[in-house]
Amino acid sequence: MIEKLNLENISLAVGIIVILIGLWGLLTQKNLIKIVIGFALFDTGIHIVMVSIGYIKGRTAPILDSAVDVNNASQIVVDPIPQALVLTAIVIGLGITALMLSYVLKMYQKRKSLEINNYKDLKW
Amino acid sequence: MKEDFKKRTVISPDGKPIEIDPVKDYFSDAKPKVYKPAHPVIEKFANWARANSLWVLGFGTGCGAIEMRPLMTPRFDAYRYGIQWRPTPRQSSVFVISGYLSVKTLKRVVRTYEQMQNPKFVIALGSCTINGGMYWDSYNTINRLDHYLPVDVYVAGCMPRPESLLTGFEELKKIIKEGRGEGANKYAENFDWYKANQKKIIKDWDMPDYNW
Amino acid sequence: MVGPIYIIAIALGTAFFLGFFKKANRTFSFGLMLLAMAFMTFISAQWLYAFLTQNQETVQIFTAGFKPPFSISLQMGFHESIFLTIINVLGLFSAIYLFGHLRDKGVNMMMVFVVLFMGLNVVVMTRDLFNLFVFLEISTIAIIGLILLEKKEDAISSGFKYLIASGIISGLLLIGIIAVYYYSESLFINDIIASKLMYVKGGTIATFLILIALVLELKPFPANGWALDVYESAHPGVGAIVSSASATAGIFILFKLLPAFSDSAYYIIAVIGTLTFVGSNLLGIKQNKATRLLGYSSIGQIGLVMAVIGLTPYLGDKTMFIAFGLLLTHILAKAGLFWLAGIVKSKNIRDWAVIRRNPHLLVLMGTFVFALIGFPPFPSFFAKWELIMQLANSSGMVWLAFILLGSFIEGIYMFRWFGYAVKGENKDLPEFKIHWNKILPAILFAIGLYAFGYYSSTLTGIAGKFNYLPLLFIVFLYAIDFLPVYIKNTISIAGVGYYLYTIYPGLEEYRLVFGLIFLAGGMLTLLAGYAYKGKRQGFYPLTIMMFAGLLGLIEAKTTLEFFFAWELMTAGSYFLIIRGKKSMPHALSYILFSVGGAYLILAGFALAHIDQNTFSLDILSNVQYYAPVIFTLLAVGFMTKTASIGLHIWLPGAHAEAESDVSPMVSAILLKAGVFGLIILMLHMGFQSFGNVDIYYILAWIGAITAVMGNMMAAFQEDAKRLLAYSSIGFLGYTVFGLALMSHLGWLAAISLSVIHFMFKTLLFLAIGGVVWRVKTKEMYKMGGLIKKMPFTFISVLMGIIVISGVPPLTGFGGKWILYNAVLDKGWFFPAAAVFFAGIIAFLYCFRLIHTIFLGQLKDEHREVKEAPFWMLVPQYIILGVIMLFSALPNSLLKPIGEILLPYFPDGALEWQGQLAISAFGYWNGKLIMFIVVGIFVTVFAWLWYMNRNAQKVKQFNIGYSAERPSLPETTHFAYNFFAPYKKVLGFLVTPVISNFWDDVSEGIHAVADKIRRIYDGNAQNYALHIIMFVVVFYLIAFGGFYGI
Amino acid sequence: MEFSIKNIGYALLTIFIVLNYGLILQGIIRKIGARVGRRYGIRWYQPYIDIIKNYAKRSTITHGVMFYIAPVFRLSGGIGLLLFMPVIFGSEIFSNFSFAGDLVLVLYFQFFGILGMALGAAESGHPYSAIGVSRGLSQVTSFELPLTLGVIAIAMQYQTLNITEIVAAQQGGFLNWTVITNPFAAAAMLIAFLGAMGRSPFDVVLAPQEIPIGPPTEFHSGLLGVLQLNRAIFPVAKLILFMNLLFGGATNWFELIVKTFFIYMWSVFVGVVYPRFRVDQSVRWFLTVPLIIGIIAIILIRF
Repeated sequence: MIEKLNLENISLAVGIIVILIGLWGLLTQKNLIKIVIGFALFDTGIHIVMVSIGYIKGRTAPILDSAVDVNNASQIVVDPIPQALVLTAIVIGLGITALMLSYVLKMYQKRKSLEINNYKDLKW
Repeated sequence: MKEDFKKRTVISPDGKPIEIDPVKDYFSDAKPKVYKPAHPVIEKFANWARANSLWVLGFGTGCGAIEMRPLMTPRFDAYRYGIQWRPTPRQSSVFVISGYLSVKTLKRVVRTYEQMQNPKFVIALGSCTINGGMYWDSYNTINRLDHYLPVDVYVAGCMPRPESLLTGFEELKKIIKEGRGEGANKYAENFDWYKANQKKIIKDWDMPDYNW
Repeated sequence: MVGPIYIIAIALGTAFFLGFFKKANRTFSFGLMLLAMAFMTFISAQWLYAFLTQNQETVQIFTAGFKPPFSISLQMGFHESIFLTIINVLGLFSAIYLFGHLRDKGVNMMMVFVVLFMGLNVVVMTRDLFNLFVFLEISTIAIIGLILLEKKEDAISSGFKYLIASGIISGLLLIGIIAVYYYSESLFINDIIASKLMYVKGGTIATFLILIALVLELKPFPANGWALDVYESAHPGVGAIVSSASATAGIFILFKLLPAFSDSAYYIIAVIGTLTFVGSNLLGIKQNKATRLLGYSSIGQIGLVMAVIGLTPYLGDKTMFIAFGLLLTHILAKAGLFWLAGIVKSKNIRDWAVIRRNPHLLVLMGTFVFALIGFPPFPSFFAKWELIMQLANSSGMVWLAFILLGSFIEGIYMFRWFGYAVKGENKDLPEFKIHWNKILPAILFAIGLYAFGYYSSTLTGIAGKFNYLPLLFIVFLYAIDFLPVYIKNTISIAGVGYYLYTIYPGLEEYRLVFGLIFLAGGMLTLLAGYAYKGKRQGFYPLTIMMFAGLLGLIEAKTTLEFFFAWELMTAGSYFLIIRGKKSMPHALSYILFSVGGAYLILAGFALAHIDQNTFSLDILSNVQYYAPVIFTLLAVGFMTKTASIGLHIWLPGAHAEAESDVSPMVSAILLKAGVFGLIILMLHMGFQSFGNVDIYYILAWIGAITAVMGNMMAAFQEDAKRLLAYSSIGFLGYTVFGLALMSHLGWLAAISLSVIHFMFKTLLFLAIGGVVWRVKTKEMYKMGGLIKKMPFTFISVLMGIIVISGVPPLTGFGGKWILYNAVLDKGWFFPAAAVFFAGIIAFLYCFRLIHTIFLGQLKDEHREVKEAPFWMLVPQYIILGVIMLFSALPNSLLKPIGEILLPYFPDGALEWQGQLAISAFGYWNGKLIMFIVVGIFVTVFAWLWYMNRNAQKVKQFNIGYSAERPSLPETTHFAYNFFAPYKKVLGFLVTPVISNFWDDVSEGIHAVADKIRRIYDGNAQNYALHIIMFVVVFYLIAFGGFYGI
Repeated sequence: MEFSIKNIGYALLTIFIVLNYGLILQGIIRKIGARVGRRYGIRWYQPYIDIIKNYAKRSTITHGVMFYIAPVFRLSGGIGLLLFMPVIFGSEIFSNFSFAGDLVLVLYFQFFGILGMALGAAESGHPYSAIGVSRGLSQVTSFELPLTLGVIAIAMQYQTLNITEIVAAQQGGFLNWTVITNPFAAAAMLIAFLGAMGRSPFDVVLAPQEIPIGPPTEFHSGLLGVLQLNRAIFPVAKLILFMNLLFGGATNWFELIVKTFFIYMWSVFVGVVYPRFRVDQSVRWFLTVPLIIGIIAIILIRF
């Protein structure tokens, strides 16, 4: 049990917990802003999960600088691809969050309400 | 009822208005015709058949109607004399008018009589048809039937018993056999006179002159 | 050749460049954008062309100079090129369609638009999983951006729902991607496929996540509420893009990644797809907002395509054909419908009646609707055909059933909608304007549907065999629709006549009989068309469509051709029926029964096709499995057309409300198609039984009960045309009974009755049609005494009813006589007694028909009515001539039919001695009877006439009326509820049990749909919850049952 | 057999005999009815006089062509029915045109007159005519069902629809008559026969006072005369049909007269005993008891 409790697993668990918190917020909060925050948390959790999956025990960040020698970089850095992916994902997540917020803004402008239950005109 | 016989305008399916004059459009306005008897030999035979096949239309205008029914019963049994009852004027040859005629019923009697086919015979039953009887000065009955229709046989009495009626039928048979039963032709020949008399009594004349 | 990478380059460049034109000339910006879209289209089309014609190899494009997995790679293969072309063409036309919109909203929207299509292009081409994710997100963001830029309130709230939903989905996808990467250590799709992840521990869940995310992108039922809201509220142009372009890309992703999943993924996809197809369509039937309706339909159609992909194991190498056929139809038709929705601007489907102000729009709408349902000649027809055939062939019966069910339900709301458009009340509705840029794409897409339909038919191999000449004739008639009636009528008659002339030598046996009924009958009834004035827009193409279908049936050599023709005929007759005045609900029930019947026929053909390598109709005589089931399916299918009891409720309304000369077409001619189908079926399949139960005995009873009930209903009708319609039901009952006897005489009776029914029903419907034409009412009790106004029509009706009632000497008696002999031969006395009882009941309605209309009292309004139009009388009298001929010389009709039947039923044929027919039981000499009867009649008449030559003619009120006189013709005409005492006794038989049953079924379905659709309560969070629950449920199903582990 | 000019002569002879027999039968039956009612009743030759009288009427009116043609239809129907049957078994002369068609022809030809009469009656425009026709047709349809069942049973029994052969099969003593050999079919048909004869209790069609004799209410003079001729011929034709089917036919006129008289008496007996049924009552009745008997007849013949 204890040996499982290493860094990657902890971060993985944290990531999943953050995802769940985010989902909880997304599904239960009635305030549009809070929903967006929930989504942001959900997104962040996913990023954490991604990073922790790419982690290889005892290695360093995949940044070629003085600490990492180019020649043996592949032995001492963690897998760089998840990191790259996360960066992209963060950008996209940002985009979506921004779009959400602009939507919230528009919605508020139109109806002066942040209550999600007020936006149920379309149904069935 | 009466409104139904006034002129009216209806819209045809094409949307055009049409004038309807019910009395003219729905009733034939032809005059009655005089039908000459056929060759005497044939006519004699025909008259024999007519006399022995008296199809009676009973018109129960007055109290006399009650005297007609017993003729069908076992007691009087008029069938054995070739007298039978028909429910429609079209098929009847003898018109039995049983009693006084009010102005209202006269109209019906005239109409019915005219709907019967030539040759046709009329038996007038009871004194009222002869001179009005006890109603002779009534405001609402006619006095003498043969001013309005050609009557072949009058059966007097108030009321005459069924036996008298049977006698009347026998009399009628004799008349027919002798070729004197030409009431229908007489009516046609003197049509204007009869109509004038009828119209004198019937004020609201709202039918064609001759009811085919 | 321009490299595919330039698509991205151009799109990005244009988007970037457009930014400089912020405030400048918007039209110019739009032109630039359009140019970019056109160039993108050109590139993809060019590749497609290369793949199609020049044996082009699939090309891999590597970016940044590395090979995968170290770089992102794009692939341009045959499938990619097809999808790209579709997407880009759609983009191009969407852009054209949105011209005004984009120009008004400005450059920002144009940029987003271009980016959207760039995203979709990359999604199709990329071979890198993460890149796929990125561009999927980009296109999603772009769509949501488009919605946002519209600045409409409800659109915005729906966009927000979309955002939430797509956020969750992309989260799932992202986790899936990283997990896949974790196990396969590559993002290159080819590597992932090669690594066979699902067999690696933990890899299953990774692929499951990807799979479920991709499926969720396709808006599966019921996790799709957000999509519906978007469809409903977005600009229809955007809706078209979401429905068509995004969905196309989504399908392609699924298709692309399919090899990466385990085989059981197929199963999951198929289940979800089918569930979506049925579920979404079911919920759609309660919908009355057009765009949302289209949303339901879109989701359903994509579900169907998904199902097809999932059913690959069943479909084998036909999958691509089927999927493309369905997808292409969906894209073209759905985009077209969304665009029409943008033009018409009516929210409620009831208000779509406004579309008829421009009939050509209606033609477009009809094209799209019929394409969606899968009518010929559209690609979906061929795709559905192959789908069903393959499913049956590989024992996918449950799938088959559900897919047909879903299609049927879709038909319900689609045809209802179309019905409102064709027949709804269109006064007081707002005007709409048509801009060329809005209508052009829809027209081109409609043309595309036809073109691809033809192309599909060449792929299935019937193009060469099927006769497209009539279809071209339809197009020609549509083109000359502006001409006056008499020209078009002449051309139509000439066309039908010419066709009859050309095919006549090739027709044999019963095909000849029915060919003559269909085509010669068609020409006859068309003659009545000369009575019409003006243009009669749309009538002739539709009529010819029906006749084209009918003659297709005659010419069909294969099941596919037969079904093609069957559907064509159904469509044509539907249009003809819906032309009638109050025929909207009746046309709907007609088309639904027809479509339902057609699906049964389809299923029957499919089952018959199992283990047979040809589509020839002969496969029916060589059925390998399920023979009784096939027989039942086909028989029930055909009996929807013969309107047998239980399936008849569409008929009375449809025939009664149709136009005067359409009624004979749909009644006298069209119903024979069902008889023809039954004949083919019975000839090929022979005796069938379920265990000990002889199906034919059941059929005989069905025929008998149909006959009794049809005639009984007819006797109690007040509406003349309805009466005739019920009479048709009854008469077809005799025919079905005769066929069910399966003996020489039974068939002789059935086929000769079919011919006779054609004649007298044409006669009567035309005659009554002529009366209705003049008096403008169908209620019999409102007519009366018309004999004096319409003596010629009266004579036709008189002859017609004498034929119906089977009284000698006219030809109807022949049918009765043969039927008697056939029954004695066969021994099924109880159904036979019912049939003869029905024959007697026919007297009731026959008399009523002629009495209430022609005899009795003439009404005020009809005093100046004229005889029916000359051209209505012409066909009637031609038929009368034929009837008299057949009556006097019965062997001229019966002998050839008997000879046709000899090869099939050699025993029990009639022996002919001149006109004397001798059977095992009796004999009958039609000519002699005719002479004797006419002789007696003429003698008596002459004598009576001599006797009464001087009769006084009187008028209608000169009747002995109990010393009174009639007052009004209305109160003197005994007509209403004519058989009141009869009704008192037997009225319980005609309580509309069957109509009520179908009403209840329909109401039940609607109620269920209404209940279920309440889950779409409009709350974004609930929608999100649906998605999560969907994932959980499918996770449980997948890992609890059959997926991988 | 081929048609030859002789046949016309034979046919006229048959019609003549049957007409006279029919008229006398009518008179006698009415006389019998009167005697049941304790009257003397009409003279036996009264029907002759009535017909002569009607032809001797001088005037006629017409409501239109169909009104005129109806009696023609009616009489043609009666004469045709008669001529399509073999009247005397074994006699070429009195088999008339039975070679033109079989039992089915005879069954359906009955309707020729009914239909024509209904049309003519309706043409008169009289509502009572139409009411009468409505009643008549309702009744016809209902008794036709047991009749059909009976006919099918008989045709099955003798394996033929040829009336001559059916009669031939019944020769050789009354034990061979259908009424003995196939009692249920005979019962069903004889009950239907009551309806076909239109006597009480099934005579509401012609209710004299309620709807003045129904369909023919407007007919008169010569037109009525034609109908009267038919009323003499048509019942006899029907009697001959039932005689042929159920009672072994007749080999000479005497046998025919005896048999048909007693068959007629069956309906007369019922008629003088039972009061009138309303139409709905008679329809209901025909579709219960006789129908069940008919079904039993079929079941018996089938198994």
